[in-house]
Amino acid sequence: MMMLDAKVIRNDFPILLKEVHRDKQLVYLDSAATSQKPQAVIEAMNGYYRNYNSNVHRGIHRLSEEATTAYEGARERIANFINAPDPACVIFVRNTTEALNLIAYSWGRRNIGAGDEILLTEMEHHSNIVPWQLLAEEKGAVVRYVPFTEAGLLDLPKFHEYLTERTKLVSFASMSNVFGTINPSKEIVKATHDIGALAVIDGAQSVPHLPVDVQDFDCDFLAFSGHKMCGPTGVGVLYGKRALLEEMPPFLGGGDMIRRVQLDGSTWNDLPWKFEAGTPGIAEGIGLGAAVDYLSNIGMGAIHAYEQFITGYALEALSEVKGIRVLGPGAAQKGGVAAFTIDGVHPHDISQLLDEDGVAIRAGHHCAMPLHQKLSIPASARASFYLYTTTEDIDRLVTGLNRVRKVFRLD
Amino acid sequence: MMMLDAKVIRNDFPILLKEVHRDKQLVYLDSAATSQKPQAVIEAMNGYYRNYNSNVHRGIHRLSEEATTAYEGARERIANFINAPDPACVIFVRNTTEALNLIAYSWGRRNIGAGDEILLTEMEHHSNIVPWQLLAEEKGAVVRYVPFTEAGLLDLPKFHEYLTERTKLVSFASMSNVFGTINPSKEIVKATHDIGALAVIDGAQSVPHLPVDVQDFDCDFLAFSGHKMCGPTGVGVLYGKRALLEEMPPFLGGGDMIRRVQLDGSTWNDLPWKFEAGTPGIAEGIGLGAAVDYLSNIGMGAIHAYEQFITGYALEALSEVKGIRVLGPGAAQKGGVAAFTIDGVHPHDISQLLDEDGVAIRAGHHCAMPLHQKLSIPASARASFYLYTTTEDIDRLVTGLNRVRKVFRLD
Amino acid sequence: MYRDQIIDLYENPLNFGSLEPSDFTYEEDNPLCGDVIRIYVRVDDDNRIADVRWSGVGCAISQASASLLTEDIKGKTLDEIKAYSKEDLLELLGIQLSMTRIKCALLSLKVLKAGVYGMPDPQELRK
Amino acid sequence: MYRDQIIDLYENPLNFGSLEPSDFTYEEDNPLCGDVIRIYVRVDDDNRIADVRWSGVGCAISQASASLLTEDIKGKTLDEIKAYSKEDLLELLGIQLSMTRIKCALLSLKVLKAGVYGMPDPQELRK
Ligand SMILES: Cc1ncc(COP(=O)(O)O)c(C=O)c1O
Ligand SMILES: Cc1ncc(COP(=O)(O)O)c(C=O)c1O
Repeated sequence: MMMLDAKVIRNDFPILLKEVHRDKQLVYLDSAATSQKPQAVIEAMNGYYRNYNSNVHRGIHRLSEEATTAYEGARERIANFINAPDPACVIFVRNTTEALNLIAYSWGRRNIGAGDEILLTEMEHHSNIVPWQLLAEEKGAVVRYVPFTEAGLLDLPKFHEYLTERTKLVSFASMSNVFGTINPSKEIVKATHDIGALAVIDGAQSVPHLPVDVQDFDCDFLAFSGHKMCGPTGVGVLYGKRALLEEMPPFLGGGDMIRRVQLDGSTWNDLPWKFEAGTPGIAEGIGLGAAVDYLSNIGMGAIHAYEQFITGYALEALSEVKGIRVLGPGAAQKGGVAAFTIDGVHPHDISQLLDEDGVAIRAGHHCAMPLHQKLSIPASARASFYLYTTTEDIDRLVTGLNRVRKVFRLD
Repeated sequence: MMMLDAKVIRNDFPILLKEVHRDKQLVYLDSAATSQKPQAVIEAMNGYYRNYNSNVHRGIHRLSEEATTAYEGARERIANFINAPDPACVIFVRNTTEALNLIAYSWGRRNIGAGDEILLTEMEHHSNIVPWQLLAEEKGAVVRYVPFTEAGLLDLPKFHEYLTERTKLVSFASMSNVFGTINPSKEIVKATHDIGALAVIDGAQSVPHLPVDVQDFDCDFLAFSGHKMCGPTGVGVLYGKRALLEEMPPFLGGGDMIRRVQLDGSTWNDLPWKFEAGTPGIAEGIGLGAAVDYLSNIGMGAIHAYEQFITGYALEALSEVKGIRVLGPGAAQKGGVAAFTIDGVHPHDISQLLDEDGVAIRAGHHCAMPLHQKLSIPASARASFYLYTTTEDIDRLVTGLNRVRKVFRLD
Repeated sequence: MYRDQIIDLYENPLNFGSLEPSDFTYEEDNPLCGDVIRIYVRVDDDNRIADVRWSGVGCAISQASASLLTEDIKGKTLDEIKAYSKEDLLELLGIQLSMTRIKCALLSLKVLKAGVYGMPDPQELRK
Repeated sequence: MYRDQIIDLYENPLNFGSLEPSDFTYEEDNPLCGDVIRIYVRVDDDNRIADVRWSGVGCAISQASASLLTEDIKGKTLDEIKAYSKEDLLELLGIQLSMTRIKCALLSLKVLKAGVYGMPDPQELRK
């Protein structure tokens, strides 16, 4: 496999040619929050709006058929992308957050009872915590959190210890958005199934960056967002095993998800539409289809390999910055994320000063307050990488950080 | 007020210049399903993706600030568009359907109990029926339906009769998507409030076509979809009175909607973000802002006036087609919708044959099965109009319908 | 798409009506368009279709397809019906159909197969 | 944005510490960034701020703003505090701030006002 050339790839992304600040080109190191979009994705949506914009599924005229074919075709390609056995298992939602809430409302309210346990980890994103807290509160269930180690890895012995016959559901990020830790999904799913519980994977960070195969993982559900994987905002995916989705009650009620509506009750449409109430994000689904084509053309293996290279390069370069502490494990166990703190400067101030140099990173808790609380830090700065991140980007980050130290008189 | 010139307006809509079928230009008469999008809306989203694509709210770098300003600015303009007292009362959702489900889940599950009544009408769209059926089933409440008259008008005496102290919620479309009937929103809301119930307006059809003023209507909630009002797919709005929204529990849990997450529980963000979990449809919100600008520039009064003209023209022209029956009231009480049947031809066949002529209408139950059941027809054909519909479009429809009669040997 | 034959069959359907008694009967609808088809089948001692009738309402495509299908299956064994494919029926219709309309065209076959496989009749279930 | 004065105040904050006893004290945080500020106020017989201290952690902007605010309000009456506007404080800071950072800059004022208006202390409530 030849390593991909990020410099060539950048030409696909109109925004990366932009000058943010006077004559400085954008160094975008915030892809874990949302990725940039290649021209092909923008054009796919424009094509829909300019050439065949129409509502889907119910129309007999040409535009509606074109739109339906494109929208359902996108679903098929997305199903292939994660190796789902059947496009009917791919439900379009707004984002990872909605996907997880859908599970909590539809599967959870029917299957979780008083005293049942839902097992999460301490490195979860709020979107994989709050829906379960709300569910547990309603049902009198208990949410437990598997801790992470000093190194920012999941504490696997503790995970196995916490997994008991009370556990009904395990939900975890296959890649952490702060540590970057790549968790052993297959092992976690297997152990979860061994005790008869369901396994949910929050793939918001993994699906954009690693090859993900739902049949290999054998997970019951997988949630991810289009906007983090070169796709548009406003669309995400819930994958679920067919048998589970079949028996789950609907989540949102309305047009398209019904088979028949009568005044005294209704019956539901087939999968996947049972879970897609109302006019869906049509342009967004089509855009995500184009994103998946774009990523597949390059190859997820190649993307992952490149990100390991760039992450290694970044960790090496950052280690030269005085007073820096990079959170999480070393490059080998981590995706393209480097969250860090610098003694004596608040992450907000780091981010603000870097912005003056045209370098975009994120500062805050990255929707992972429990992780930060555990580390006893109020916030961190985070640089995150993608297939278009170059070593020059990293160099500009490091130069910027050294300037931050200077402004704060730390040298 | 000068009447708007649909022929000039068409130049704003790239798709309307398209040739659908051989040399025939598109006659798009399916705007009640989804409207076409002006160039300004498409460009607003492209501008975001090409120039300042970034996640909102939490970033300190320039792109994130630009994106946040644009997204929140769109919210403000949308608030103005419906005369909401405060942008915090405008919650971005995916579509009308999600907005109505949000009310049912968040307000409904806390406030509706066994024996309580939810009052709808027989002309509702499935999206304003199924969420309430699901809620009623969960809570042991009762859904009742105000009938419509022969003329396709709401039976107001019946409405007042059905409104009792058991009624906790009244939810109705201010404009029907089949009859086109414009319901007397203010009167309905007032009577609803008089007995102490809440009033929800399904504005999916009215907000795109009529001036809507939530303070004048005094409704408690208003739901509408971007894609039907020149905006993108994947975005809609729930407006709610501030006091209600404040006391409602959150709907979806996750990033952005929280103030603080701890392992043992969480607290919520301020309005409107309390109800916007996860990364929102950023491009879509911005696109809807551009749509609202576009519509406001032309003026909703002018649009409504023009649609009354074109609807009158259409009803007149259609009445010349033999065997036709147009559903619903006359032009004076109706928005730009003409649903009809032709004796001896199934609506599907009508739509298919019109499509060969480049004329796009819709055939089916238009997500209003109860309405069709009441009329004892399995389906209807529906032509619907918008600010870009011309008298030529109507003429081509009528020519097409006469051809349908010929193919089906009805003459 | 609307060949004369389709319109002919829409005007003068084949095997339209009911069979009382029948060996099995089944009805289903396509709620999205409101098409409904019921099929009545009588089977002989060799498990062959001895007689068949259908009734229902719907578009020209679904109606013509019901006429063509019922005509084609007379004399076929139940096993042959089980092996009867969507393509067989679409070929019989002989017109190019879009995704939405294919559902109309295949409704009669769906009803027939469900009957053969002995599905509970949704009409009965509802009672 | 980072004028020397801001960095000076970040390194050497004014009125940093606590007052025991105080007439009122209040703490709040901005959970989005993890900034926390607690203010302690002593009031004299004329309802004027006799003494004030603050403690907390956060970014240079929130810290500098707390220093400047506490310095500015000494000797002011409680009514004057109530009338103290966001603009007053932002002017004192004298730098252009983006939306996100304005929240940092105004945290100290928010805490002070809540204290003056006698809000229940969230720290106390949590106990
Ligand atoms: C009256 C009415 N209500 C609700 C809806 C549902 O809108 P959406 O599909 O955008 O959720 C529609 C549109 O089809 C409608 O016409
Ligand atoms: C691990 C993880 N889970 C969930 C989410 C939520 O994704 P979204 O905001 O697209 O719903 C994110 C993104 O912020 C994430 O990184």
